[in-house]
Order: sequence, then C-alpha cells, then structure tokens
Amino acid sequence: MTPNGIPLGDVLLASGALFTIGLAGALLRRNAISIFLAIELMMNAANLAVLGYAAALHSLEGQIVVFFVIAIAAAEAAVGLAIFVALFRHTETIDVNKINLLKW
Amino acid sequence: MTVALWVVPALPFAGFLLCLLLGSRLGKSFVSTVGAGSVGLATVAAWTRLVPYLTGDGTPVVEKVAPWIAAGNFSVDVSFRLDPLSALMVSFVTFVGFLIHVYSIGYMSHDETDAGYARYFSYLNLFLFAMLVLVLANNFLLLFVGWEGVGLCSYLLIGYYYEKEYAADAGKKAFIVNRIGDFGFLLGTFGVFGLFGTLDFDSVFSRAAADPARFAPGLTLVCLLLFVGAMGKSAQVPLHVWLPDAMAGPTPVSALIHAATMVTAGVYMVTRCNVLFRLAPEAMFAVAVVGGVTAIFAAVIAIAQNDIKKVLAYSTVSQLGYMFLACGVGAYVAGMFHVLTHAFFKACLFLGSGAVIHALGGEQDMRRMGGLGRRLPLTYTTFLVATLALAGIPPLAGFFSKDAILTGVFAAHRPILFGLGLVTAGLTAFYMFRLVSLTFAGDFRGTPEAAAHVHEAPPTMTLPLVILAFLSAIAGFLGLPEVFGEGANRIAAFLAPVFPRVGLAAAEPPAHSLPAATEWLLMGTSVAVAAVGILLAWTWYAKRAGRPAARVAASLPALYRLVAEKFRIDELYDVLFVRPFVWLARMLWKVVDVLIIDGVLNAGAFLVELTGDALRFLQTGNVRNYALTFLLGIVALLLIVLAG
Amino acid sequence: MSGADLGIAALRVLAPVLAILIVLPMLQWVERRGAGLIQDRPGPNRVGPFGLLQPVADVVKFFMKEDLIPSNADRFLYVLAPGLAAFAAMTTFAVIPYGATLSVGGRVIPLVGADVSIGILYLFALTSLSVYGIVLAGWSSNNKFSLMGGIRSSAQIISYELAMTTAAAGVVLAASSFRLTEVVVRQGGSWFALPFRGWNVVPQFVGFVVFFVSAFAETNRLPFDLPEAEAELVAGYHTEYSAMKFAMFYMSEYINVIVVSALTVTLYFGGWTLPGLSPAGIGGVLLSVLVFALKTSFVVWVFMWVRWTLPRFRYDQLMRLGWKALLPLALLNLFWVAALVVWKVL
Amino acid sequence: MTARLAFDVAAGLAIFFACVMVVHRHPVKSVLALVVSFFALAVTYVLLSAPLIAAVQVIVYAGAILVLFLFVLMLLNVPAEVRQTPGRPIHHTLSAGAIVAFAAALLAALRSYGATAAPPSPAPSDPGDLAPLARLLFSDHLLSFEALSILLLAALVGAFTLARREGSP
Repeated sequence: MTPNGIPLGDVLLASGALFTIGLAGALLRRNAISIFLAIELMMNAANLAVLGYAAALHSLEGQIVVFFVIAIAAAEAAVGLAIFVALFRHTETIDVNKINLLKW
Repeated sequence: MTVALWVVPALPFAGFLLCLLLGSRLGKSFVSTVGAGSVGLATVAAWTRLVPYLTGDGTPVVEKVAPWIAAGNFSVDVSFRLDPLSALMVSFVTFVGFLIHVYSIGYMSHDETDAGYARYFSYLNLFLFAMLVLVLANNFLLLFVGWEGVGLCSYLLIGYYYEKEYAADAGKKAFIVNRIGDFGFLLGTFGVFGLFGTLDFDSVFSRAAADPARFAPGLTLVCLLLFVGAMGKSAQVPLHVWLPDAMAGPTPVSALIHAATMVTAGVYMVTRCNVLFRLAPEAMFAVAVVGGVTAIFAAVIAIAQNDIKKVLAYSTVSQLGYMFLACGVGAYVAGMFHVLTHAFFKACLFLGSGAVIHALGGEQDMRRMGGLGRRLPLTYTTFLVATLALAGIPPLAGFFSKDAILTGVFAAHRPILFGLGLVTAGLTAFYMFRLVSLTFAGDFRGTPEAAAHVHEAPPTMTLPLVILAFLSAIAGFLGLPEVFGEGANRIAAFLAPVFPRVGLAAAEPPAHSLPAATEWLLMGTSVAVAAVGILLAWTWYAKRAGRPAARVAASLPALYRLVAEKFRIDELYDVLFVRPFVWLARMLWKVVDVLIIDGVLNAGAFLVELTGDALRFLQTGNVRNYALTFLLGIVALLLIVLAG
Repeated sequence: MSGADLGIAALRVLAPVLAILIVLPMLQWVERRGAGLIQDRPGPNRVGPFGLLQPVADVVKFFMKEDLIPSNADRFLYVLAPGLAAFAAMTTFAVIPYGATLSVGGRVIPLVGADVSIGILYLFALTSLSVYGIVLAGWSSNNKFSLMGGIRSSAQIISYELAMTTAAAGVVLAASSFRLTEVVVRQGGSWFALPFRGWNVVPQFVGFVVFFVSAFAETNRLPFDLPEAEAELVAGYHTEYSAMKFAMFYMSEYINVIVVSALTVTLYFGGWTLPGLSPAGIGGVLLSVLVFALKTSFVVWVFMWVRWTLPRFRYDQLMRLGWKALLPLALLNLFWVAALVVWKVL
Repeated sequence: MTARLAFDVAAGLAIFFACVMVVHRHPVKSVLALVVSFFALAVTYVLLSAPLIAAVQVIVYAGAILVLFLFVLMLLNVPAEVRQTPGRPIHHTLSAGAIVAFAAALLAALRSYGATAAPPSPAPSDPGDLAPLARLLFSDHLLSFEALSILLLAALVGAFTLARREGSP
C-alpha cells in the first residue's frame, strides 16, 4: 500500500500490462522506429514498477533509479535515432525485415 | 661538497635520454657536448666522493634512494654503496669513460650521420649508467640490473654497424654467450638469497663471516654459479668466444667496454664477494685454474693473429685470466690493481690501434701495415709506452701489477699456476712486440693509396692517448711491492677495509711470508722472461721481417693452423651445441608445432567451422527473431524461478 | 473545503486567464500600431478612433470565415492541433505568481494559480508540450510547407529549450527552490548588502540574455519565426488553417508571448516586487499586481519592438546560435551563479 | 480512495493508449498515442508521490525524446506499415505464444512475489520537498550522476557523428 492509498498490486499490474504491450509491439511491428517506441514503453513500465515499490517502501532510491533510467533513455534515443537516420540514408527503408544484411 | 651517489649514474642517464630523444635533431655538436659533458660531470662528481677516501678510514657509505621490491620477508632497495672498492672502480670507470668519449668525438665524426652519431653516444652514455649502477650497487639484484644493462649496451654497440652482417652476428653472439653466464649469476643470486635470506651485501657478508661452517656446503655451489656469471662477462674459457668477435664494434667501444670496464665487471664482482669466495676454497681453486688456463690459452692464440684488434682482444682475454688467477689464489688486491693498470694501458692500446686504423682508412690487417712509426710519431710513442707496460717492463704500471699477481701465486704455493703465469708473461711480451714490429717498424706493406692517406689523428683523439699513456707509465707506483718499504703498497692499504677477517683461518689474505730476496728474484725472473719475449719478437719481426716466424710456422703446420684458427673452439661449439639445437628446433617446428599443435588447432577450428556452418542459419539478420529468442529465454528463466 | 474556498481557488486560477483573454485582442492592435510607429506608417486607423475597434472587427471576421479542412489532411489531428497549442499556452499561467499574498478576513490567499513545489519544472514541462500543437498542425495538413514548418519547429524548440532551461537553472540555484513564489520573494530584499537579494537580472545578466533570446525562439517570434517564415514557407505550419482554427494559433502565439514575458519578469525582474514597495493591506497587494502587470507589459512590448526591428535568422545561423553560443553561455552562467552561491554573495 | 480511483483511471488511459500505439500502423500516430500514454503515466507518478519524476517524465520523454522521434519520422517521411502479403507465420505464432506465456508467467510472479513488499520503514516525508532527493542524488549517487553526464556527452558526440553526412563539417 502506497502513502496515497494506492495498492501496490494495482501499480504492478499496470506495469506488467504496459510491459507486455511493449513487448508485443517490439516483437510484432516491422517499423524500426515503432519497435524503438515499444522499447521505450517497456522502459516506462519498469519505471512505474520501481516507483510503485519506492512509494510502498517510502524510499527515495527508487526515484533516483528512475531518474537515471530516464536520462539514459534520452541518450539511447539520441543515438538510436541517429543510427536510424544513418541507416535510412543507406537503405532507404527502416523496415527491419528488409534490414537483414548481417546474416549467414 | 658532497654529491649524492645517485647523481653519478644519473648524469650519464640524463645524457643518454637527451642524446636519444633530441640528438638526431640537434646535431653532432649538441651530442658531443651532452654525451661527453655528462660523463665529465659524472667524473667530477665521482671524484668529489673519492677524495675523502684517500685520507679517511674507508668506512662504507650506503645511500638508499628508494624502496624497490618488498614482498613478504624479501625486500630490496635501490641503494648505492661507496666503499674503497667501488670508489676505486667508479673513479677510473668515469675517468676512462670520459677520455674515451672525448676520443670518440674525433673517431666517429667523419663517417656517421647525425642520427647514427646520436645513437652511438646515447648507447655509450647508457653503458656508463649501467656500469656505474653495477659498481655502486649495494645488493646483488641491483648489481644484476647493471650487469644486464652493460650486457645490453655491449650488444647494441657491437652491433652498431648493424647493416654489416658480421657485426650484427657478433652482437648476437656476445649476447647469447653472456646469457649463459648471466643465467649462472642469476642462479647464484637465488642461491645467495636461499642461503642468507637477503641480497644486501653487508648482511650477506656479515652472516657468512659470522658462521662459516653453517653455510659451507651450499656456498661452494653458489660461488661457482656466481663465477660462471663472471666467466661469461669477463670472457673466460670456455665462454671467451664472444670477446674477439666483439671487435666488430667501433674501436672506442672496444677500448671502453671490451677492455677497460665491462669485462672487468666479473673481477669486480668476485672481489666484491671475496668473503664468500674465501669461505669456499674449492671455488677459489676453480677460479684460479680457469684464470690460469685462460691466460695462457688466449696468449697462445694471440701469437698467431693478424688482425690488430684481434690480437688486442685475445690479449685482453689473457689479462683477464691473469686477474682471475690472482683472485683465485686470494691476491684480490693484486687482481684489482691489475684491473686498474690494465684499464689504462689496454684502453691506450685500443685507442692507439684505433688511431692506426683511422689513419689507414679502416685497414685492420697487420700484414698490410708497417713502418707507421715515422708517420704517426705520437701514436707510436704512446702505443710503445702502453705495450711496454703490458709486457711488464719496469717501472711501468704493468710490471708492478703483474709482479704482484705472480708473487701472490707463488706465495700461495701453486707452482703449476705460477709456471703458467710466467710463460704467459713471456708470450705476452712476444705477441705485443710482434704487433708493434709489424705495425710500426719496417716498411709499409699496404697499397700506395693507403700510404698517401696516412695522417696523424686529431687532438681529440691524441689527447686521450697521451693521458692514458702517461697513466700507464705511472699508475704502477700506487702498488709498489713490500720490498720497497712498509706502506709502499698504497692500493693494498686503501682496499684493506674491503677484505674483512672471516672466521676461517685458511681464508685469510696471505701473509707476507716471502723473504725480500725471493721477491727480488721473482721480479728479476719476470723481467727477464719479458725481455726475452721482446727481444725475440723484435728480432724476428722487425729485423728479419717475419721470416724466422714463417719458418717456425711452416715446420709445425698442423699446430700453427690450430692456433691460428683459435683452437677451433667456435667450430667445436657449432658441432656440440649449435647444430643439435638447430636440429632440435627444427624437430619442434616441423613435428611438434606444425604437425601436432597446429594439427590439433586446425582440427578444432575445422570442427568449429563445421558447427558454425550448421548453426549459422539461426543468424537470420532479422532483429525481431533475435528479440523473440531473447524473450523465450526470459520466459524460460521466469519459469525456472517460479518453479524453484 | 467550503464553497467560499472553492470559489476563491477558482478565482485565483481563472483571474489571470480572463485577464489575458481580455488583453489579447488589444495586443494585436498594439502590435500593428507599434509596427506602424516603427516603420513610419499609420497602421490600422479606420475602424473606430485610432483604429481601436480593429480587434473587434478581426474577431468578427474570424468567426464568419469558412472553416476549410484540406481533403488529404488527417482530420482528427488537424482539428486537434490548434486546440492543443492554445491549451498548452494557457495552462502555463497557472503557476506564475501575479501578486503578493492577500490576507482578507482571516484567509491567506497567495495570488498565484497553484503554488506547487516544482513550479518551474511544471512550466517547462508544459512549454515543451506546446511544440506538439505546431508539429501536428504541420504534419496533419499534408502540405510540404506545413511539414517543413513542423520539422523546423520541433528541432528549434528542442534546441532552445536546453539553453533556456539551463539559464533558468541559475535562478533555481540562487533561490534554492523550484517554487516560483519563493523565487519572487527572494528578489524583494536588500540590493546593497550581502547576500544580494535584489532582482536576478543583476547578478545573472548573462543568464537573462540567454533566457530572453531563447524565449524568442520558444515562442517562434521574429527573429526566430522560421516555422512560419512567410518568405520561404508561405505561412509554415498554419498555411492550411483558416477561420477560428487559425485564430487559435494566433491566440496561442500571443498567449505564449505573455506567458514568457511574465516568466521573464518573475525569474529575472523580481515578479511583483518593487524596491521600496511593501505589499501591506489590500492596496499594497493591488499595487503589486499592478507592478507585475506593468513589468509584463513592458516585456511584451519589447517582444513587439524586436519583431519589427530585427531581420529573420537563417536556419543554420539559428542552430549555431542555439548550440554554440547560448548553451555554452548558459553553462557559464550556471558556473558563475554556483560560484556566487559558494562565495555567499547570493 | 480518490487517489486509487485517479491512479486506476490514469493507468487505464496509459494502457489504452499504449495499445493504440502498438496497434496503429502509422508511426506518427503511434508516437502521439505514446505521448498521451506517457502523460498519463506522469499522472500516476504524481500519485505515487514522485512529482519530480513526473515533471522529468513530461519534460524529457514527452517534451524531448518523443519530439525527437516525431522529428525523425517527419525528416525521413516514414510511411504507414502495409500488411505484408507472405507474412511470417512462424515468427508471429511463436511470438504470440511467447507473449502469452510471458504474461502468464509475469502474473504468476506478481501473485507470488509482488505483494511481499516489506512494511514501510520511516514516516514518508512531504513528497513536494525535493531537498532529500537532491541530497541523496548528490551524495550517495554522485559518481553515477557524473558518469551519466559523461554518458550523455558521449551520446551527443555519437549521435552527431552518426547522423552527419559524409564530408559535411
């Protein structure tokens, strides 16, 4: 139970649902940027769980972890999108089914 | 003013760095200034430390610079030690080194590029640094650092003309033969640590002296191993083969490293460890025998050589044998005395030969020389003085030191070794005057172009010659025999603190038991032997242009060829060691490496390739497949966690 | 919570919004007359005295015009975009304190919409959302000029937000609080004794300049109005918009100008404080509101002044200025403020 | 209970728009759905007494990262996905199965571990007070913080290097 009366179970359930949705997106979409978005969603789901526990345990550490996750996500997004831009210049597509040069 | 001891080796090291890093850019004058200047400063620094010893009581000084290795109960410091022995060595090493640096400025200036010149001087400075570390070291390990350092510099400088194959080969040979000795020395060091639990000189010697009986069994082995190191470094039979070849390096290098300083490191080390050696009489005897055999062996070979530097090289080997002979019979003072005098006259001889070679544009074969005495009067004079000193003509330096050795051997009641020594003295006089006669007397036998080229060397080269000849002439008065009065042997008094009493009666320095008449007789004998050798050589080679010698050689063709070919030691080693090793290496290469090891590896690689060929189809290149695999793994992990 | 409390709370929030909505049409008149003044021409002067009724005419015109939606546009987003822009602009005002704390009948009423502890963060969060209105408008119009405008706007706002936030971080550091009321109160103290408690513009002039320049970029005003640069992109992101939808963009631009001006005043010019003015009693509080309004008006006027004075930047110049000049300067300012705090000057 | 209600509504919105994000074929719409989802998540963060994280969530995620996504999408003019004719039945079947299995396993894990949170230790402080958080961040986690700044710099340089055209400065 968090201070505001929100049961931890609700938080974790929401987090799990969001994570699974993100997972489905990452596995089923073909557009690289959509996959990337799904991964961001998964990361947010994890953040939600961490914040839920932090609230339930009255700990600030959880917030710091999330803070770091967000900052790293920003770095990741910058580099990832730069990769996509570079990739798109080369291949004229960001369909991951067509970007499969690294295979047998 | 007291200069810290570490400054003395640090100065040449600084010179080394400067020459190495900036030398090729800043040109020859910079290199000359830095190279010779740093050694000059080191000489001054060393002498400021020597002066108090000349008057004082010779208490050793130990200056710790930094802790080096500390592991468990094993600890070694970088610390330097100054006592009469190292003070003596340091002062003449720096001084002779300085003279030879000055000489090198003239000798190397003509035919080298800026880069080569800088390389030469940086090596020479590095050598002096290593040699000073060796001499000043306060423990076996630091001594070993210097020991290896001088070996490295020797290798580098022998191979200085590396574009010539024989020079590069000679460098490698010196290095490899030295490795054998160094290995022995290293084992000896381990033995010292095993026996005494420390590598510090003072601690080792005091512990050994305190309880000789306890260490006696192992000590002989340790001393023999240390002596193997000395044999390698000081070119004693059977490890002498590298030194004659080492003459492939520039002549000043031969003078400095392969005559005056580095090769005497073995003698220095044995003298430094005299406490240990005196407690191991068997090892002492081995030292004496090896020294004596080397002395006569190398002298015989020297007779039949035609290369001027080869003769001097074998002479060096022979004289080193002399020094070990002295050490072996307990006459350490005589040995060190000979180290000192030998440094002066042999350096002078090498530099003189360098001047001759310089004058003849690189010619080293004495059969194409002759009559140079008139053309190179200064070189001739100094060379003659040094030769007489080496031959043992009073009152020059060599006479006194050689006489001290012979007296020591005689006093130790080793008649066979004494005989060897005496014969060697005669042979020495003979081959040296053969050299002088062939080079300076008679008519010139070279080409007319070479004759036209002959000229006296520049002052930077002749000045060191003059100084060294002067010292060859007078250095003997440092160690007059006892017959000239109590205290006449100043060097013995000076070095006395180095030879403490040990708890074994047999190991004390020999008392002066010889009556004065015997001493006079011994002196007379050695002078007579030398005079005979000189006269014979002069008559055969100067007066009769070598015809009698040729007749002798022709009457004993097999023997002559054997001697001229240096007893075919190199060939023997080739058969005994080199070829079996080459064969073994070839075996290891063709069979073990190529067939077995490579085979196993290739089989493994082939298997991996095969597996990879089969599995690579999992690599679809589609990230979603990878993500799916990832997810399957996570699901499996979750299930395991839930089940467990 | 009684009904009166609720009413007061609602009033606290709504008062500034209402004020802005009333002032908004006037601003347009001021801007056009000001342009005329600066460019030595009359400006609107036909409707009413001095053209004062021109805004009314414009509003009527906007209402009467036909509302077009391009056939290939993404209808949903096309309709959503202007609303989003206006909404983001208006909600920003909720945390800006516009007057001193009022004490009436035993009630203490701080004159601010919501005095939240992360006020400045809230502000930046909402400003960063305002970009969506423009970007979506550009994209949903399905028109290349609009799209270009949208792309430019997103890049521009991301770039300048960085400098702006970093500059504002100096103020946060000096006040050691994200709370805007505290930022204001802190600037109402001593000017001539240490620690310095006057307006932030004095110790942080560099930060102010960075913030102010970035504010121009954030509001897409000249000289940074590249998303709608009429010479290159027709009208940029709102090329396809007409009637009330266009009016909403128009409104949101002015609201943004007002908000940013108010923010500048709050962060750097002491908000409602004035040296020598102690906001005691109702009169004093009203005076503080007046002070705030006057300061904000002046900054708004500066916005207009600049618009009609400076030419437009080229796109690469814009980016270079943002990344290579403003951001380093903002960082420098931050170090400077940190040093001042350490030296106990602030 | 109002807080719980608000949380459930916000979380439901977040989940709903996450679904929209995944289902929608057009990436721009996906991004917009995700913006709404993240905004709703920010609301849940506030309800979980983490207002600073909520603000950061909006500023960084909604205000910067997703705008960057939109920017790239517009820059590259990425079209909507079209249904692939041959499809990838194996991948899709396996994926669906794996996702269902994962969801089930996650539920089971939540059931057995999720509720075992330890009882709260000290009394919670005012969530609006950022000082304790800042103190923690700049003392215990200072090294991570600095490392992060270097990471961001590296990412900045990396992104610049990757995205610039050959030969451009």
